[in-house]
Amino acid sequence: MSYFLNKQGEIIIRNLIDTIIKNKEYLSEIDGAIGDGDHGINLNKGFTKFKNNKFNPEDDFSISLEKLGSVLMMEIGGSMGPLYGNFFMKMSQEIKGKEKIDKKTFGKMLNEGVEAIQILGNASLGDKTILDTLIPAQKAFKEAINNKKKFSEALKGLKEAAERGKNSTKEMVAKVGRASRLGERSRGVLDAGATSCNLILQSMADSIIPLLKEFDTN
Amino acid sequence: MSYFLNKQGEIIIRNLIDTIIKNKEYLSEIDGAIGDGDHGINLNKGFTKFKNNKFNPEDDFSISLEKLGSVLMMEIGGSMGPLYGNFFMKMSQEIKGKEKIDKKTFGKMLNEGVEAIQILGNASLGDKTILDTLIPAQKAFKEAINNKKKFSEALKGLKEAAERGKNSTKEMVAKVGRASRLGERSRGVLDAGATSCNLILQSMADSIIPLLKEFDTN
Amino acid sequence: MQRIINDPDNVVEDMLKGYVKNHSDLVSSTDNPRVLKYKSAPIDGKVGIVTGGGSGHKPAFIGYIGKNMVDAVAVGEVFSSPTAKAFLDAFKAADAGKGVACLYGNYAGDNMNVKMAIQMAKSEGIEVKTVVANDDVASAPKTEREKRRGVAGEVLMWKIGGAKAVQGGSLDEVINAAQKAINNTRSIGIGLTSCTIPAVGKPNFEIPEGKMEVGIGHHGEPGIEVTDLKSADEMAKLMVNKIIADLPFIENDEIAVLLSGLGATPAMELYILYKEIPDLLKDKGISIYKSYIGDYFTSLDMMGATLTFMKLDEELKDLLDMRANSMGFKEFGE
Amino acid sequence: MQRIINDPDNVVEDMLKGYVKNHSDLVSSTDNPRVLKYKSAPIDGKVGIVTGGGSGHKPAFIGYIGKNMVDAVAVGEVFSSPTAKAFLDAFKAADAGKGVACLYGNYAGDNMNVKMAIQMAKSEGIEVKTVVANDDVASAPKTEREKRRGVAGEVLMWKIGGAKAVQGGSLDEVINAAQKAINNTRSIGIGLTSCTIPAVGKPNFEIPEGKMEVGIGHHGEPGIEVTDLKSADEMAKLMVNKIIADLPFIENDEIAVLLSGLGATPAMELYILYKEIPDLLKDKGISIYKSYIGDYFTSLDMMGATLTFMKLDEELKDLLDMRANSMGFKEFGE
Ligand SMILES: Nc1ncnc2c1ncn2[C@@H]1O[C@H](COP(=O)(O)OP(=O)(O)O)[C@@H](O)[C@H]1O
Ligand SMILES: Nc1ncnc2c1ncn2[C@@H]1O[C@H](COP(=O)(O)OP(=O)(O)O)[C@@H](O)[C@H]1O
Ligand SMILES: [Mg+2]
Ligand SMILES: [Mg+2]
Ligand SMILES: [Mg+2]
Ligand SMILES: [Mg+2]
Repeated sequence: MSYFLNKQGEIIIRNLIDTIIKNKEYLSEIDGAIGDGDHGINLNKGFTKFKNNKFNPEDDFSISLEKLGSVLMMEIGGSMGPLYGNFFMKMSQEIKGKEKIDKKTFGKMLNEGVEAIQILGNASLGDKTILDTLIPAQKAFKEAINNKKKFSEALKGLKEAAERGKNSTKEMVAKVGRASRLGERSRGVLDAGATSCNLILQSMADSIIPLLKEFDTN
Repeated sequence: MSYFLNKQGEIIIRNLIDTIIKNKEYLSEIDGAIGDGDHGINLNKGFTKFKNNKFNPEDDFSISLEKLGSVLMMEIGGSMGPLYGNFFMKMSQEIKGKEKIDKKTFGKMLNEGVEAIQILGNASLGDKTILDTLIPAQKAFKEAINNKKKFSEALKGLKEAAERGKNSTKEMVAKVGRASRLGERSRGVLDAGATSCNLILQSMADSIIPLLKEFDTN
Repeated sequence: MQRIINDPDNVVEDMLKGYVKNHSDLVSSTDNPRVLKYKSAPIDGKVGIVTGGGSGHKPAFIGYIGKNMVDAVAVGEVFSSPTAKAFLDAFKAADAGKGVACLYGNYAGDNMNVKMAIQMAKSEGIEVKTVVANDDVASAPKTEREKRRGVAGEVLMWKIGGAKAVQGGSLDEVINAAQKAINNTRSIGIGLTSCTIPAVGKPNFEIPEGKMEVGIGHHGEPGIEVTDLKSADEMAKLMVNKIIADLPFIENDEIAVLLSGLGATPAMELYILYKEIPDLLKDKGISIYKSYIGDYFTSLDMMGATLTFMKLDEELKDLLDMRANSMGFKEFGE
Repeated sequence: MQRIINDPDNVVEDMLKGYVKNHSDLVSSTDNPRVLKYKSAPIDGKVGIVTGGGSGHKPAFIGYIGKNMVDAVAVGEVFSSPTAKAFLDAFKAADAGKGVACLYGNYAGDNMNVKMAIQMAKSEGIEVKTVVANDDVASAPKTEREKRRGVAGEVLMWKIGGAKAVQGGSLDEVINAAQKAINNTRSIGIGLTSCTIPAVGKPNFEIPEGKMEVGIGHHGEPGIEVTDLKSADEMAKLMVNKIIADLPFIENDEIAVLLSGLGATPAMELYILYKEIPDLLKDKGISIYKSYIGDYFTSLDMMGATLTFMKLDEELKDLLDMRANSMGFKEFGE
């Protein structure tokens, strides 16, 4: 059974921070097409605040996720603050105090995170939001482990589904958030939140997969 | 010595009213180029009010001029109300109670009217205002009678000078009123007030000249 | 973008600095730069009144901090909800031990951040209850009132809630009064132009010249329809009819009227829009107890207006009569 | 032109109707549809305070009718002086036998119509004296102060004159106080956009995108210069420097500050503009006794602001402290 260790969180978190900071402009550009062009700025503000004031390389994955979530939730405001904030905090709670994180645990983390966003944001699949990346990714991961796929395989499935999910938002009409103002005119461009969510999931999976090798007995 | 009678005022006033009403659109159009496009509307409002509420065909020239001036002065507001209002009222005062109006008297009427506008409006020749029609017309009339020209000849001189004066505003830069905002850009179009003033003087002269014939012994 | 700003990313900070400097007789800053409070808050024995929301709606929200109105406000970025921490700190600034009434609008971000803040306040022993304004009839059908946005009716909710608190009402009594106020309140907006978030630098959306958007939201949320620009009298009629049909307001009702500009509307035009409203109401047997006209709840530099009616009973009249002193709501005493 | 109006030629009538309907607690109409008066005017034993001017400057002029301010106002067409008759009728509406102080701006049409009206009032036995506001430093050099226009400083002139009259001042005392107020007052405006007279339907003039006009007048009268659009802080500095150099305001002066939007300026931006002003003054040793921020004197839908300083002495402070209640100037009592 593969797993990675809670105490290996540093590298996952570092990569995640780098990903957001690196894509700040790109995400804002996407948001600019049908939103107000600040999605990258908003996320960058939160992740940078976390990096500079709260991030401790000694912290395990759970504690870092909790701190990250708390900074986003408390200090970013808007909708993204509480949505991503809750997402990370709820994922953290699932692994609090655990030594090892296996595919079943990771699946639960995902479930908790997705549920938090759904409860808080009240959006549905197809509304052109982060959920259009998140729900297919979560589903793909779940199916993979139901089909007894290895952790790393399941993560690859998640990656593919997230990418597909993100791309699917291009043809959607926005139903919630700022872009819903545009109705039909919101069609034809990617959703900014779905794009950032895909980046987050890709980065996490890419960080975790190499960690799994070390313990892979399957 | 030619003259016309104070009691012959009706026809002069009627023609004056008709002239303003007929030229309402034209005057507003000129004002629109460098002003706010209401000069014709403003004058039309005043002359129509006078026509409907105050004009009595029995009134002599002096009384009609006073009533017209008073309506303009009291009820039109802006700058044109008091300027044209005073103009007509001061002209009226000069002939109050007089039976005959000869060229000397008419010259005094003009002087009084022009002076009233100058005192009240504080503008000078060349400022692109009604004075650029009025002052040359007044001067031409004065010179003509100084040169012993007949009343009708003097009125013809006034007409020519008024027309020339009006046209001279085309190349002027506005110094007072709304159009002064434009500076150099006010050059190249006629001044609305100078145009209405020309119409007023032309109408008056054209009405008076045929009246003079009847009494012309010169 | 012809605007009076410094760094477009700092408009909220800059505005708050200017605001505190000018209104030091009314407000003070707090440890949280995104929270302002009434200088006398927390007031012993009084339920605290808190609100908050995105910036760009001046006088809302900080303009209602003051005597007999709001005790503390959480301030967000332009058109973006304040943080949960700002709401939490506003609760703390307002709480005198009698609990806090958080009276706010029904926007996704605000709902989430208030929810988080309340959880945290609870763990710190502060009791917070909420009323969520949903007066905008254009934002959802009547059968889904819980989805409707809060617009200028919030101002009347704050006034009523604030007055009830000053009268010594318990937290539940304050909440009930504010809830009654908003239950009795309906609004509708008409937008004639878009508005520009300074940090974005281009108009948020578009309304073509010669058109107007009926039912537009305070951030440009889509309305019911885009029609040809109507005369002021026709706009008044349209707005009155949409509002009174919804509650519905009926014969013999007494109401408060609030007509607010959206930011770039000359005051002259608000009075022109108001002209027909008393007569339209009279025709339906509805009488105006009080009317307020001005910029009460705006959307940056949007051109347009919102109309709000609140149906009054004796309690609401009594509460409405309590004079308030804030930047947005100033009432002269004898 | 995206505006809330009916017939563009009737905006003034329509506005007045709406105004009277909403402010019936403060104003009444008179026999002259272009004259509004304070509902309690004429007030026994008090000098009457009258002003007037073109429309489109709301709250000016009718917005200052009320308790302890203006008794009657002559109302003109948009950006056009009221008639002499309107001024005359306003004098009549305000006169309680103690004479009338006509406190107005220095515009050609107003000067002429007031002059005519005073002549007529005299023949009816009403004594009228005038103070002509000339606070706009940008409108003529200091050596020709008599040519300068009156702008937002007029509001402070009305407040001071109104207070003096309520204190029981004689006509000469009221005139002296108002004259002192305006002698001590300096203003400057910055325009960022043009404005559109509804009946004209196109912008009155043009300010190119990215530019601003320093010293612009209330009707778009040309300013001192058109420069690149500056930051709010730089605008504040420029305005403060122009004003204080003119009187000049000097160390240890105590002043009142009035920062007014020009009609389409979001309130947020007025506070941003204000932010640096107290510090700039402090640097010169000048202290702020009171500051007022809002739409006090506007120019239809123009974007921009005017800044006004009034140097205070004990008399002016005392008069400024008298609370007024009007639409434009509302002060809360305890
Ligand atoms: N209720 C919601 N549930 C999930 N995602 C949402 C919701 N509302 C908005 N979003 C996401 O938020 C993104 C915009 O985020 P951001 O630009 O940071 O905030 P804002 O819209 O306030 O400027 C959208 O692209 C969308 O994916
Ligand atoms: N001080 C003045 N003296 C003489 N004529 C003037 C003066 N000011 C303005 N005018 C005249 O007034 C005319 C404009 O009149 P009108 O359009 O009726 O008024 P407004 O400018 O108020 O719209 C100008 O064309 C000019 O001839
Ligand atoms: Mg945003
Ligand atoms: Mg955004
Ligand atoms: Mg005009
Ligand atoms: Mg004109």
